[in-house]
Amino acid sequence: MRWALDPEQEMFVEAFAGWLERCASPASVRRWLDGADPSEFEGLLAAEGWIAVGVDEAAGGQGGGLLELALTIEQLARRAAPSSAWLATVLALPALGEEMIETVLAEGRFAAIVASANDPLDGDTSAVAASDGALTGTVELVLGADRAHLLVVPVGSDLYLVESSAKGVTVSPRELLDRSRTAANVTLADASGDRLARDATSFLRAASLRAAVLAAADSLGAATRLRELAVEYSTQRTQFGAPIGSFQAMKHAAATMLVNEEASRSLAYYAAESVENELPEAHLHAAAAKAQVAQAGSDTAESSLTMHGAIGYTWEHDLQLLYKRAKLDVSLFGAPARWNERIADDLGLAPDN
Amino acid sequence: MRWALDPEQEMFVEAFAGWLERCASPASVRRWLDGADPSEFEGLLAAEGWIAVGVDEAAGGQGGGLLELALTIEQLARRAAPSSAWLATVLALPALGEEMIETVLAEGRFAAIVASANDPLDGDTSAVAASDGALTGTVELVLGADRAHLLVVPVGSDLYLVESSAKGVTVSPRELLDRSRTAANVTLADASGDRLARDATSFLRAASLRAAVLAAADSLGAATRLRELAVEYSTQRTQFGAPIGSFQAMKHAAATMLVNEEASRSLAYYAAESVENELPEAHLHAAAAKAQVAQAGSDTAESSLTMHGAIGYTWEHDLQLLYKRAKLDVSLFGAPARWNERIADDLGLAPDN
Amino acid sequence: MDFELSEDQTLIRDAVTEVAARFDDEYWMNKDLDHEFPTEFYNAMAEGGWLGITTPEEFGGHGFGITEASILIQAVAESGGGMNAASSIHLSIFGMHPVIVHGSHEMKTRDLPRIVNGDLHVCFGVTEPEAGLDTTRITTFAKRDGDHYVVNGKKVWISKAMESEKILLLTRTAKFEDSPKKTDGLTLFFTNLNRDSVDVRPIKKMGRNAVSSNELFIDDLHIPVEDRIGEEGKGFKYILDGLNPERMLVAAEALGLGRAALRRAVQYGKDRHVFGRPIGMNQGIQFPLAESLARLDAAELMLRKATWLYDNGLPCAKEANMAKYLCADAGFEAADRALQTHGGMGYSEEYHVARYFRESRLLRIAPLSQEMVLNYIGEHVLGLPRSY
Amino acid sequence: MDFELSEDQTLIRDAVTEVAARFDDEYWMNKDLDHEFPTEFYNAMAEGGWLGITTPEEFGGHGFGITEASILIQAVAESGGGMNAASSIHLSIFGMHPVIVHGSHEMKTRDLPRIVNGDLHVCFGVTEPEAGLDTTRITTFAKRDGDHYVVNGKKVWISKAMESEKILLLTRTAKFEDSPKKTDGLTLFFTNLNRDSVDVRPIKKMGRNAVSSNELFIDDLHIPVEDRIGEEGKGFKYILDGLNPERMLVAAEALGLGRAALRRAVQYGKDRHVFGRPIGMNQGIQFPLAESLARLDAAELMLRKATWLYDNGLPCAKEANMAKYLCADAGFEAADRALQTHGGMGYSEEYHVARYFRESRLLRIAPLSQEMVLNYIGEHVLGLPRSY
Repeated sequence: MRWALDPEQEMFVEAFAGWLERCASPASVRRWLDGADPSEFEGLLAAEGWIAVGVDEAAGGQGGGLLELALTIEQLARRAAPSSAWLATVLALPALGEEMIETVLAEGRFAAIVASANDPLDGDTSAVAASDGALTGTVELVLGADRAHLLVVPVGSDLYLVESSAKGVTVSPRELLDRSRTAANVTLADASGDRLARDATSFLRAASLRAAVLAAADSLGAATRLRELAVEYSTQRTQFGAPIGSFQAMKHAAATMLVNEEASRSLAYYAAESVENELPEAHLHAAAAKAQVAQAGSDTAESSLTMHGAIGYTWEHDLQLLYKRAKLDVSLFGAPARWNERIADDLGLAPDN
Repeated sequence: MRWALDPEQEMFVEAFAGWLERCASPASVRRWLDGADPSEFEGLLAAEGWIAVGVDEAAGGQGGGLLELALTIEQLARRAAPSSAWLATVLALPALGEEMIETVLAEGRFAAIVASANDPLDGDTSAVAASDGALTGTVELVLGADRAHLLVVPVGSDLYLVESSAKGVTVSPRELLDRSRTAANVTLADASGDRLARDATSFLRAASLRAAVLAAADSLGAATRLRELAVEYSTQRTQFGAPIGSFQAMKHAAATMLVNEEASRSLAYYAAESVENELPEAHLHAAAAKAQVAQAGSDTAESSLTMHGAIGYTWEHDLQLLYKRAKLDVSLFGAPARWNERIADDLGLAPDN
Repeated sequence: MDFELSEDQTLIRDAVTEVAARFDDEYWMNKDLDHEFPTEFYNAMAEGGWLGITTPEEFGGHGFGITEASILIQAVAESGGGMNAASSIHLSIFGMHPVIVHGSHEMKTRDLPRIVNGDLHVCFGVTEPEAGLDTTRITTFAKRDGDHYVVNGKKVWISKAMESEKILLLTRTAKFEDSPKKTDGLTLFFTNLNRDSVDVRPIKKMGRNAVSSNELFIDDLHIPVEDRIGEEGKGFKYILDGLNPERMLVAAEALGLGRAALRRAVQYGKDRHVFGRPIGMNQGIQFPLAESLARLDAAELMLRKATWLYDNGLPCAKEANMAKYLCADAGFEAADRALQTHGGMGYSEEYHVARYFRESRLLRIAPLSQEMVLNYIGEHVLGLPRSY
Repeated sequence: MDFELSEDQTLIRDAVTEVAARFDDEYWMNKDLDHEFPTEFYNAMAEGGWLGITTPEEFGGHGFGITEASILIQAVAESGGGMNAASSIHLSIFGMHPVIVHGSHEMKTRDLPRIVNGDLHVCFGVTEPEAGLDTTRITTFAKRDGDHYVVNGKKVWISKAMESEKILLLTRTAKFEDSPKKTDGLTLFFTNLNRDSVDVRPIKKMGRNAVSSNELFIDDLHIPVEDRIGEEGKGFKYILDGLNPERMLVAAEALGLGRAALRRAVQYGKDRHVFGRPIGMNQGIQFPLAESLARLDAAELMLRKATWLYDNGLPCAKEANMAKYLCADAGFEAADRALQTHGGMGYSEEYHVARYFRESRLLRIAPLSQEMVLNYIGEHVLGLPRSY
């Protein structure tokens, strides 16, 4: 039984964190977010191969599985770095054949699954209809669609690949409170698409679990940084003649953050491996990670803001970036309530009254 | 990485569950609990060697580690079976030498660490003083002390072994709402004890982590059964012309129980292995398991009772046994707040104001 | 607006508190453990004239409203008597409402003065195992036979039936499927709980053990026509009248229980020293207790508003439901925190907070679950579609 | 007891609601995004005479109490204007209290009518970066020099300073360490916010962006003696007077915001259909909204009690603190649930509930954290030892 990351994974985290330290300084992140233009960073992620993590080496990837992807997004979130292009692409790639993946990666292009980021990715697939390879329909709030060159469009039990620059494709960006992620509405009007070989149902099922795990890992990364900021602040700030970290309520809050973080790490990594290895209860593990880790991240965000007081509410403080990131992760790819509905169905309870 | 119990562990669980099925029927459990006399069951546990789980084969044990102990108590809790003698003994045994352990097991005797079950076991050790091997002092609410033949008494940084039948030893049982566990106040008045070779500090430190993990596993077992009962009931009971399981609030409650249970299982088992292998962050894993699993178990108890309505409040229904068990597990060996204090200290926050 | 209690209300609260204080926590603990009706307490309340607080003066009572009744029952629960104390007198306090409003003059003259003086114990026979929360689904049937009815059926969760001479009994005189509206065909009686025809079996339960909860097996119970309340088939309507006041009384009980628990927790927080300082100095202990006080106080204001509306003849269903929800919630939370303040030790039979905890947990389930209150608010106040 | 609003109060609520309704959510969204003071709204309130609701009639106001002021500010927030609307007029509504009670007749004659007619914008300069919640620790110093004071120091979180002509400024005229009691030596002024001596720098923040929050760097600001309020060294006492009403107003704002969020969530729950039925039919959506309504209503009752006590000259600190806690809590919870009702989409700038959420979160931190309220209740109401 392996109770820590293996040395290769540790080296990977170290390398990626080091790279982020150099290439995604707080000032740069600010610039990308405030300017609403993450393309510089996205380009770097692609050019340096970080987007090829989790892809087989045979397909031009870096190898590794869902756990490595989780480790990647955890680090991205920790810095509130722009992540939609990366996340959308790693979720969409498995829909493509090996050869195509290799091409996409080589060209530094991004992809996205055309499904609402509000729901588990394997929801309703009837929004878009196909007629002789011409696709028509609208899907709202697609994560990273505004960044994607390629759109993977579910149509019933089929998948189509559509160039986002193709005729009949309209991508309308949406404004999220969390500026480190972007989303858009995608409207297809007789847009031409190529039918892919993969079955939509099984692909989306797997994608929904992978997405849940990655949203959890994202929340974990944000929570880690939120905890660090809070602890740091509480040792420095004094009130009533004592560092605020000496007040019991603050101590409990800080300890609870850390305990939640440890629990979240176990849950998120375990779920990553469970989904990767297709364990029979992988869907429960993914749902548990999504629900509990994202909730813990949201709680940590609240606690960290409370510990900071008004200073945490300022625009200049990094806390707000992480706060919003952790909050979005709760609903990203399906709020806990949505996952609960599916699990309830599995439990053999009666259908809705 | 091992993502399920290994075959040997699975066989162990199966064997123990089967044994409980035969030897601890619901009717028998009722008899032991209502009669406040668990000795029949305790005798069986000892006679059949279940109390030797987690003890090296060299010392006459069955082998296995903390994970196997966690699996054992999970099954015990699932049936609300009397567990104090077993739990107190497996926690106390490591204080004794191999030879002594072998003797204790062979004779079917029970032991207990004389420390308050309200707190982490490595708390204050100044309640009892020693003078020439004669011990004096009182410790309240010692789990299983009323069942123990041997008392392991911390005195400063030393450990003493005291026969509970010795002169000067008074053991006064306390009544707990949860009748499947028992506790007692232990008063020593010039009671003679043998100093043990083990250092109290390191022993209690390890014992406190083991105890936290086992309390978590206990809660997990109770929660599993509480979930099963709730789901079963909700498919049978109708209200307003429909099975109550068709109401959305019930579905969400049931799904949340299951998700919590999966998360709890990961956390508890992971913590068991972490503590067993003395990982650097084992104390965080134990604290996380204690806090989160016991809280989830308590939440499941509330939900299950809510789903049952008034029937769950009756004495005849097994729910009340499991409800009380899950509730006690929250404070057993230290409520989350107590563990948080320690973790806050580790975080480098200022001492209490 | 005016947030002050009237002089009468203050007097009632203080006087009842004084009577209840004669029965300490030990008394209630022992009654609970022994499953024994608190006769001494009941008699003291009767002697003080408190059982007739809402009974009209012409029948020996004080003729006060639900405001005063709720103040009384809260004080009783808050004394530490909790649900055992409250349930022993609950029905006498306001349960006779259908009799007072719809009963015959003979019935009122015969029975009400005996309720006021404590001589007549009564219970309320509505709930049935299969009907659950949906009262119209009861099946206990009263078949008219000349000058009497013959009743057969089964009731469950009938508080104090063991100790009661009479029962307010809801039956069907027309089957559910034969009734034009599902609320039609129900008929209410106030009659002797004749043990020859009714087998009363107490249900053992987790808490509130001084007052029995019972199953009733009714086998050819003969009820004279004159024991019928009002018209045949109108029973549901008569019961409905009392629904909101019932919620208010339950709210008051939950509130009193929560305050009793909080009081003990605060005292323990001051008295118990660890590492040389009172544990109440810890924010981890202090903050939850402070918050509980705020929630109890707010819930009490909602209760006061509800009773004020009712006593002034104004619509009060929204406030009655909210009061039940908020008081049951705040009361349980306070009891839970009191338990935690006492450490795991609070979870021991020896401590009174464990009793408060068990009792306050019951109030979130019965007589009306919190979820049903939320259903009501969601549907009837927020105007959202019915969800069940 | 009496739970009905007076005729005046109902009129005020309805009339203010009518004025505020002229400014829709789009208006507020744009003001918020553009970081632009809501001048049109402010002027409409001034024209309606609402800025003088608590100003004595002799100075052009209505002379109402904090009850009416809180009803007004709640209606303003509840309209959807939220904290942007409330903060634009907050100080005019009740902030002049120290001037009204302790100011010279000249000051009152000169300034109050201009506040009522909207001509004079004011801000409140108390908080400092190093002092935090402990006001006595401020260090901005006013040194007497003949007929004026020379002031130096730094203030932070001064709402509306950008837009204000005058400031109510708290200073020290004796250092903390030289003062016999820590509350001594503080002096309050009402004076021009002279930009030559005060550098006002807005702080960018997560929400409530239509009204600025500012840092003030005060460098040799000369204040004439006649701009001093009351006596030298008594400033803390004058501020203290206003503490409870301030809490009540903040509570009212939080409450209004919560109701605005709940209204939107309920509407969305009715309008939004998934799988052919409104999402509000789901108990997972409906129950949390129903519970939020109950909590908002209960918090409102506590607020009403607090303002009633204050207006009747009765002690009200307990209720003022509880009202702040309960309203801020229920308001944030409602906003959070509204967001969840809207799905993740609620977490988009395009939806107004996201604005409510950001604003209501602020009210749990400032001007007084929830934790400080719990400290107050724990120590001063429950009688537990001080924990910090």
